[in-house]
Amino acid sequence: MSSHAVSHNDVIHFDPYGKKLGMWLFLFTEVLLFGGLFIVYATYRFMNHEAFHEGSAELDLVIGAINTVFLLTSSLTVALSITALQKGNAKLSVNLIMITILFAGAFMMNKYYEWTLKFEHGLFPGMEHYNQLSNGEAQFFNLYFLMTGLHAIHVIVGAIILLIVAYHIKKGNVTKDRYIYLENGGLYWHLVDVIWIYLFPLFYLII
Amino acid sequence: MSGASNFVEGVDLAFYVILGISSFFLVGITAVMIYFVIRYRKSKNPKADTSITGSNKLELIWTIIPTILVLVMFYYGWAGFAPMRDVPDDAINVKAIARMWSWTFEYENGKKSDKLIVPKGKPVKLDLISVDVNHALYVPAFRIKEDVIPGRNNYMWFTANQFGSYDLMCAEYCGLRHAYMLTTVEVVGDDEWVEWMKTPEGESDLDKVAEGFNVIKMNGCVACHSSDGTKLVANSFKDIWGTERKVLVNGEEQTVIIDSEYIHESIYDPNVKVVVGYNPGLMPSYKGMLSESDVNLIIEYIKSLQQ
Amino acid sequence: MSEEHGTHIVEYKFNILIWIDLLIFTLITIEIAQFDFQALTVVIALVVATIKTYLVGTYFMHLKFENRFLQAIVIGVGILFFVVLFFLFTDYLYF
Amino acid sequence: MTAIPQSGAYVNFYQEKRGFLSWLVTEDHKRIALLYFWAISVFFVVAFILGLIMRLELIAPGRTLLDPQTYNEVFTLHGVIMIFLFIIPGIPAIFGNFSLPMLIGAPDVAFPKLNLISWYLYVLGGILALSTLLYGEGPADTGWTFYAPYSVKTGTNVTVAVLAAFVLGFSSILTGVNFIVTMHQMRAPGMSWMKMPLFPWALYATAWIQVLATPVVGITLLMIVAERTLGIGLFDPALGGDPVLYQHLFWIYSHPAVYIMVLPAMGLVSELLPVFVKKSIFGYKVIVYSSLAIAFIGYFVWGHHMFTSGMSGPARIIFSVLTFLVAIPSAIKVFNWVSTLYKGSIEIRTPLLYALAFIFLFTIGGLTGLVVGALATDIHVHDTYFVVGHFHYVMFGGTGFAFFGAIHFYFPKIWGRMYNQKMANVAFSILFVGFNLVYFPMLVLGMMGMPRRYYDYLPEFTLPNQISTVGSWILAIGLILMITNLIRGRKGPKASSNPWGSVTLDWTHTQSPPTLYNFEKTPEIERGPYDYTDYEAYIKKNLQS
Repeated sequence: MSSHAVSHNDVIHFDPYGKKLGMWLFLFTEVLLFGGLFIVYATYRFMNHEAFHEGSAELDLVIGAINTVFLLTSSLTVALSITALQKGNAKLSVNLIMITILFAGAFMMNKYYEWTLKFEHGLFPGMEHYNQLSNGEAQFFNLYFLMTGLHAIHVIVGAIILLIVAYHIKKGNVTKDRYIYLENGGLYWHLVDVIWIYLFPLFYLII
Repeated sequence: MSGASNFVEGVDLAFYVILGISSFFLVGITAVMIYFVIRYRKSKNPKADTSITGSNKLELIWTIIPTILVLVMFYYGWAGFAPMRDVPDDAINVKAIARMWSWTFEYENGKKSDKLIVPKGKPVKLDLISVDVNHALYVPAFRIKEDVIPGRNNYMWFTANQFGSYDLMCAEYCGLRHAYMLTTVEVVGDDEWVEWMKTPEGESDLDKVAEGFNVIKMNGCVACHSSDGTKLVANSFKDIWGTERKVLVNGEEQTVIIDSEYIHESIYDPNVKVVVGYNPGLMPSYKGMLSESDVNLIIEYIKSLQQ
Repeated sequence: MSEEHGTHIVEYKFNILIWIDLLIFTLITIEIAQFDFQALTVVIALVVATIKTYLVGTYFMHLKFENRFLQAIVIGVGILFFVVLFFLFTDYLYF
Repeated sequence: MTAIPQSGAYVNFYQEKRGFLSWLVTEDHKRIALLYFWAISVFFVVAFILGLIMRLELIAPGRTLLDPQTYNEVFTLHGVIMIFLFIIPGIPAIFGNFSLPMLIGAPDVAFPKLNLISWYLYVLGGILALSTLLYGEGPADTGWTFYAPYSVKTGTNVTVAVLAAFVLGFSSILTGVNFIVTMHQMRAPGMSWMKMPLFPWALYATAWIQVLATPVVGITLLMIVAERTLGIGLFDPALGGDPVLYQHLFWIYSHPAVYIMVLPAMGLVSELLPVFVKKSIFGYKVIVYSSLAIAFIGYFVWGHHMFTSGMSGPARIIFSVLTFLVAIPSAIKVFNWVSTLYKGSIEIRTPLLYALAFIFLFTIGGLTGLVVGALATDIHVHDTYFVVGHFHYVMFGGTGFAFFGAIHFYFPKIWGRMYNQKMANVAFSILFVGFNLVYFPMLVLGMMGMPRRYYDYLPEFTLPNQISTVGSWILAIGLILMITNLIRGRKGPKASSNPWGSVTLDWTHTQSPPTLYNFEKTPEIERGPYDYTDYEAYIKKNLQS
């Protein structure tokens, strides 16, 4: 980038551990971003015990469970794609990422279907059924839409990140010896999974 | 007992302890700092003693002593505060209702007032109720303050120890007229209080004014009509009662007096007589939205803005 | 500096094993939720979720093969969050 | 050893590339620091003027200048700009960016591109915040705390203001991430953690708070946006929300944020003192640990902002105790700073004056903090002018004065020139006097019982308000004097590469202004950061070898 004798790459060394540390720090902010919502959830659940119970009953456990399996499996394929790249099998690595993204797509389809059902039942804020809910139950659905919505945004972002990484693996920028970008993409994806691991029982299971 | 309320002593003691210790440290630190700067200035001490890099003993001393001191301060702070949450069983219950931007006090027998009237020497418990946003009830002379939060049943109590009238303010920012959300606590004799409680009191004029203001606030009137003479999109309410205005009726100028009749007409049929210089069609009709009595309250409010 | 840090390769098989564990725990948590353990329901669900998180973090996210510092801050952040929640609930529990 | 040519034989970071565009795409930490410097300075002046307007309105009871709605918008905007656009980014983004890599012997920060992105986010946030002036019902009138449910109900542009704060939060987080990784990975060979200078240490503690606290307020502000746009009741009690929960969430960030604001200033003071005392800072390790302790304990004291909110008894007691505990590391720092002066060879120059003023003003700020930390006294002064006085002593008297001190200290490094030092001292004296005249009466007003955020006040509060307003004019004169002196200083006499005789890497191993990657050769660390034994020989050796 500089025509000067000392170029950027001479001075600033490529530092995979630094990049990984940076990624983890960023994940912490993501954890605490959701953390704020978990705090709100905990408080309102504490205040509206029964209503959350009723709200939870309205969610479809099967859809939630399928989505959990989708995300867990996509986490697996990302982990496998890192192993593949580390072993020098770039092609397999890309294919595994593509499978991950397919699962992300399936997750989003499922989510879309689930939200559509809620819309049809008029459970979105401002809709007819929602307006008849008790305050506590409305609070449950507020949090349901906010938290799964924010999570869905993260799924999309994660998929885009992985897609970019796959492109760079194909181009040969991310390789066996330089796989930190894939690892970081993977870290992000696993975080998305971890958050769902908590969202699932908190919304669908606690009867 | 000294002080206007039963809490003054405890709170002020905490103030003295904390401010006393603080002043001592502030003066000490500053004096030592200035002394060092003068004593060890370059012209007098050209070579610094670079062997000094710290002292574990000193660090230990100035960790332990401040720790003890802050715990002492905490104790006095807690001691002055603890009784504030401990309401005596025989306290008189009063509901303090806060709204943007006025106070109403409702007594056990249903009597309401816009000033808090309490007997001297008797504990009074206030149940804090907000009908809109956060407020805080603050009586500086009594050293008491507690937020009035909608949806939460906060409370506070005190015993007034001296006759007199004390300022009661809102201390939590609550919007446009936050600074005007003032009233007083009147501490009266026991007999006087009992007597006052017995007399059924019609709503005072002040109450009507406050309610009138509430009406114009709740219906959005304030967005266009100021109360302080500022010309917004419409006439200010200030100083208009009883004055003459030129209005346009079907394109012809007429002169009207701002009276009850004109205000009624302007609210229910706003575009018939528009004051010269203002655009017609901006104000919607409030027919069906504001009752006759609402309009009368507004009139009371407008009257109150007369200099 | 090269990729000396964390070149540990987690084998395919091992990853799949972890995945199977995760599925089993998912099944467990769903099954358990059918019974009503009163206040314990939430606790059990969260414990299972935390075990799953532990698996994902340790193996999928390679924390097991990272240095002490990274492991420590990850755990630290988890603890921090729960301490915050604890202090918050000193308000709500005793209200 | 690296040679530092004194003549123009080297290419400094200004000359490396030229043109306006080269600044907008730069990844050089020093240029980004300057980009921040100009942007932040502009916002500071804007918010300062808003403060003057408020003081003018309060010169007498009744209406003086503004109508109440405008006044409410002015104090909100003053708070939002000062907090989110000046104090939080001020020292880390300008002086942290500029000198952190140099202080640890690194060519740049770990993620230069990310650094530039942070700046763009900052500018975006700033523009969003100011844009609220232009449309709808005007800027937010909620106070910078955006307390629900008022912030949900008011018709003003709260949504955009809150989004601005959200964007600025992310700018802050990214800077924090960047700094932590930089300090972990890029310290020069030989610089162990315990040889790292104290300003980087303070930034390190700060960065952790930025990373771990900011997202909480981020999501809270997004909830306000959701509540306003979707009409749901997350915090509105009418719909089942709890306004106090909003306060909890807000202060879980915003109290640690107070330490984001003041820790870097403390680091700067620790950096400045040894230079002008010519001996090591007293108790280096203790200062390091106290920074970390403040960052850690500071995370759990947020409840003291809510002593009157109807919090439960145990919560009030726990938060009060923790608040007192967090005061101790700050006290320890003050004692160590004062002890640093002992048996020094003190040269009284402008940056030192600001550092000493910091110690004095921060001490007042800290001690008045004890009053608001104790339960009984807080009940009386909470939400009064006492609090306003207290935090201005910490934020302006502390951080602000450290900021000014840092400008005067790094001026020759940044621009390679020297300002008029006599004039700088005069400006300092006026600022110091003006400052105390503005804010000390506020402490008195608070004790008398005047609540804050009051457009109008009862007649008994008139005198202190008038003194305060007059003080604000003196403060303004001092500020104008300081700024003009600095602007003229850019055309002042050339400064040598180490005019203060400092022994830290940023002065000994680089030129003024530095080259693009700071050091010709990565410096090797042989001595502690504040080792002033035979410092003249040490500096000379580096100059010549």
